[in-house]
Amino acid sequence: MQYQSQAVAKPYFIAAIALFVAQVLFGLIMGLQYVVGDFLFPEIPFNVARMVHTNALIVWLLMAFMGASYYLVPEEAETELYSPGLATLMFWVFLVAAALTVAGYLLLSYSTLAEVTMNKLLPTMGREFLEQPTITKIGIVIVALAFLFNIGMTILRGRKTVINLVLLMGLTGLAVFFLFAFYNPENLVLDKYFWWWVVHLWVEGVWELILGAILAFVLVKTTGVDREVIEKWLYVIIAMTLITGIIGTGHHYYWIGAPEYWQWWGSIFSAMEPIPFFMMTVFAFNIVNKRRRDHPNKPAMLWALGTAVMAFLGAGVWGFLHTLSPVNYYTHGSQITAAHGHMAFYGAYVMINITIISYAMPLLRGRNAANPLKSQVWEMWSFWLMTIAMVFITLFLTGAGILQAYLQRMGENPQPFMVVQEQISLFYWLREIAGVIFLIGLVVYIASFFVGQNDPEATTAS
Amino acid sequence: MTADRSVLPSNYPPGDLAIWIFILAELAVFAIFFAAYAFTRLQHVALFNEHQLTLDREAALINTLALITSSYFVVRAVSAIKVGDRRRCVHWLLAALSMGLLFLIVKSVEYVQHYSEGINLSSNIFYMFYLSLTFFHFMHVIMGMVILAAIAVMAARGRYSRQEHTGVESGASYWHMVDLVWLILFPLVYVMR
Amino acid sequence: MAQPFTKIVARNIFYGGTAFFFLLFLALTFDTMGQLPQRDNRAALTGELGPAITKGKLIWEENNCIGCHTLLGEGAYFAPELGNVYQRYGNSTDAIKAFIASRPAEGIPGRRSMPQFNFSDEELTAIAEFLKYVSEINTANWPPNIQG
Amino acid sequence: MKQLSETLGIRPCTLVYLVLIALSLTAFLVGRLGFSGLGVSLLVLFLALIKGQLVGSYFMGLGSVRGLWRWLVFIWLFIPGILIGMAFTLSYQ
Repeated sequence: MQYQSQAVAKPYFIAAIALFVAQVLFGLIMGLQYVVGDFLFPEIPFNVARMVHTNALIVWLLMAFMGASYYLVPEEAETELYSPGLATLMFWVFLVAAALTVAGYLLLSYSTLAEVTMNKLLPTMGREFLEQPTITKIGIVIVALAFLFNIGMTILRGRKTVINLVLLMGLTGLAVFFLFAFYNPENLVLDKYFWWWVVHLWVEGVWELILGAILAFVLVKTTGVDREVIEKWLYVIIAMTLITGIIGTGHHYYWIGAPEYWQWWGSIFSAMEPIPFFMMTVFAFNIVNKRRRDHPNKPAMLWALGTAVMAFLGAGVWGFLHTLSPVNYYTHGSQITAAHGHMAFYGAYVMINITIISYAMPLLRGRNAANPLKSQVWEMWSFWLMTIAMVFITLFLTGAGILQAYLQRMGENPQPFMVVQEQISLFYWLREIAGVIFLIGLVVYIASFFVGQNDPEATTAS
Repeated sequence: MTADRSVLPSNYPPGDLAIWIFILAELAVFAIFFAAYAFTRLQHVALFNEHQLTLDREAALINTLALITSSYFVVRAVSAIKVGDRRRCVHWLLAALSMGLLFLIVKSVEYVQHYSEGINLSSNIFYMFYLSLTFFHFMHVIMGMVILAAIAVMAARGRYSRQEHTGVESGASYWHMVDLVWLILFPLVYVMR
Repeated sequence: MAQPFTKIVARNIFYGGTAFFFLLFLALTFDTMGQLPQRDNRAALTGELGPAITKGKLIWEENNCIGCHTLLGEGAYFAPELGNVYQRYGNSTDAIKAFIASRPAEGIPGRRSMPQFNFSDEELTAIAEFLKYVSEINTANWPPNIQG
Repeated sequence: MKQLSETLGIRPCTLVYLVLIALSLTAFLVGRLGFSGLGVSLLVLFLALIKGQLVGSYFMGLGSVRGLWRWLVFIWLFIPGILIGMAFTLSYQ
């Protein structure tokens, strides 16, 4: 750690991992409800579990993005953070807001929560991923603005590297597009059309700038490859991302009432969306092969390469599987979508955040470069457990989805939704087992922070 | 050194690698669009043939000639900077830009005509393709002109020389790509039936 | 001689390409906004039942229906698609109302069950009218069949 | 000396330019005179591919490049060209 103020990143990372645990636990509850329909009913109905699952994901990813920014921006800018106090304050504001919101989900019925938070004044609740009460949304905007101000001022007064600029653009875009969460017209088609400006333009747009910047930072630090090389490829990759991804939004406009030309525009451009992910994979492996030194933090490197591969598989390949409109006609809103969602979020955003946590945490905990060997071994085990479990979750959901599309939408005698769900329950059981393995991986991951802490720090032979 | 390069085969195309990656991506999109046009037409031959006749072929011919000519002017601009003649380089670029402008004007007149007839992307599948392809290309002409204009300004300010003129070559390559796409688009959409 | 590849050109392509495609996206959005009135069944919103539909959408949102169901294919995949439920229930708002009102409060043993929301008749009507309005949006023939 | 080689360098491009103009006028006349039919369509397509190749080789300068880059425009023309040709041929079946 080169700057004192980088330390504010630590609570963000810890809270992020805690929320990650909550996310996975509620995921397991939902997974079980898929096959044991009355599990925890009516105490925790499926919709509540799902809200906690998805909202915890979003909040922990945002927390980790913020932690990553607080860690890497001062180091890149070569100056202390503009206001560490503000960063810490915002951490608590964000954490309390998130905790209160989750408590609201679990303790109150959703309609009561809507009433208590006066949703009727500015109705924004009850839309997928944007279930937070309006007041929480306003809180998110305030935290985001304070965060951007803090980061922006730091970058302004320090060295302006490409990594910092790309990160800042991504974070600014994140804040700007979130504003569409407040637009909720009574016209459902308009509602859905602009809802995607938050969701798609986040995950297939500006978030990828953040991903690219964090990945580039970790590669610069761990491989010692010339920054100039990494930065120009970063530009090319994010350029391709936005070139394909912005019009690629069209793949969400096929069946929600928008004009039918979106089927062509959306199909053509989103068919190209795997390209930037493929470039990222090739780029990451090339940089690692050209490394000038062997960094003692092996797990960080593993997570970085894992991100590049799994983002390509989850976002690129699994996205392409059902993005062409003639295919999507049968797979839209099926378990195929769930399969893609799981691997894409894990591969792109969960893994990049663990990458930066893996790189930064040993330094934040006062080590020179890396954890002791034993801790590293545990962490690498957790990598394989979680990643392989996620691959299987994805495969089982894909199997479920293919069968679902066939039985419910394509066969001779299309069958009702619930009848089909019964028939594919085997896949849901298998998915749940894979989910349990994922949880074990997560436990191993958390344990890796505690094992062998008194051992000497790992070093490389060179 | 410079002369060697024009005689001996080089390993790389003229211009910056980044612009070539961009060109590759653009060409891929257009290629998919062209194939999609051809195969969609297969299912609606009568409709495509009927509405193709409503297009203005004279305007398209003028535009074809304008783009080919501007491409040629850009070749002259590159060749001028290669011998270090900045002034002529700028003049050729301005000439190319004026041809680009001609294209934009002619195409805009066509669009105004369509608009007054109430034709839009949702009129039918032929107009969907016609408008999508030509408008996407239209935006590329604007983009190419912005690049050429930027290069002309930098050339005028003396940023390029006989030794270092990668920027001119990059812009030229992009502009030729815009021309190249139109060379296929024109017969495919306006002529072939 | 090596291929020139500079950060400045890469950066300019990023800025230029992003601006280009965002403008194109805005242009297509502009056209879409012009076309939506022919497709999105907005006449229903200004019609006699407009207030009921608006209220139905609010009830839909404030009970987090999207947390289990899909609507036009978007939402959770735990419970049936509702974009065409009006047609699936024989073009009857009453059938929709009856189904929602009859859910057992303690669920169905071993099976997925919709919670009992204790809606008033007026609220039930609002939801049913909202779902009817949704079912009349032009969705390019999606879903493929009545099962959703 | 260098001046001369550069002057020579432009001459093929000028020639190519004139050929491109001539081919464009041909394609236009085919449409204008109302010729139609599969043969005519494929001829127009073929002329367009030739034009594209000329632009690629001479204007873009790929003709004097070694390796895969040399074939970039050719491949780009070839694949859509085959597909378009196929689709038009099928439309006459």
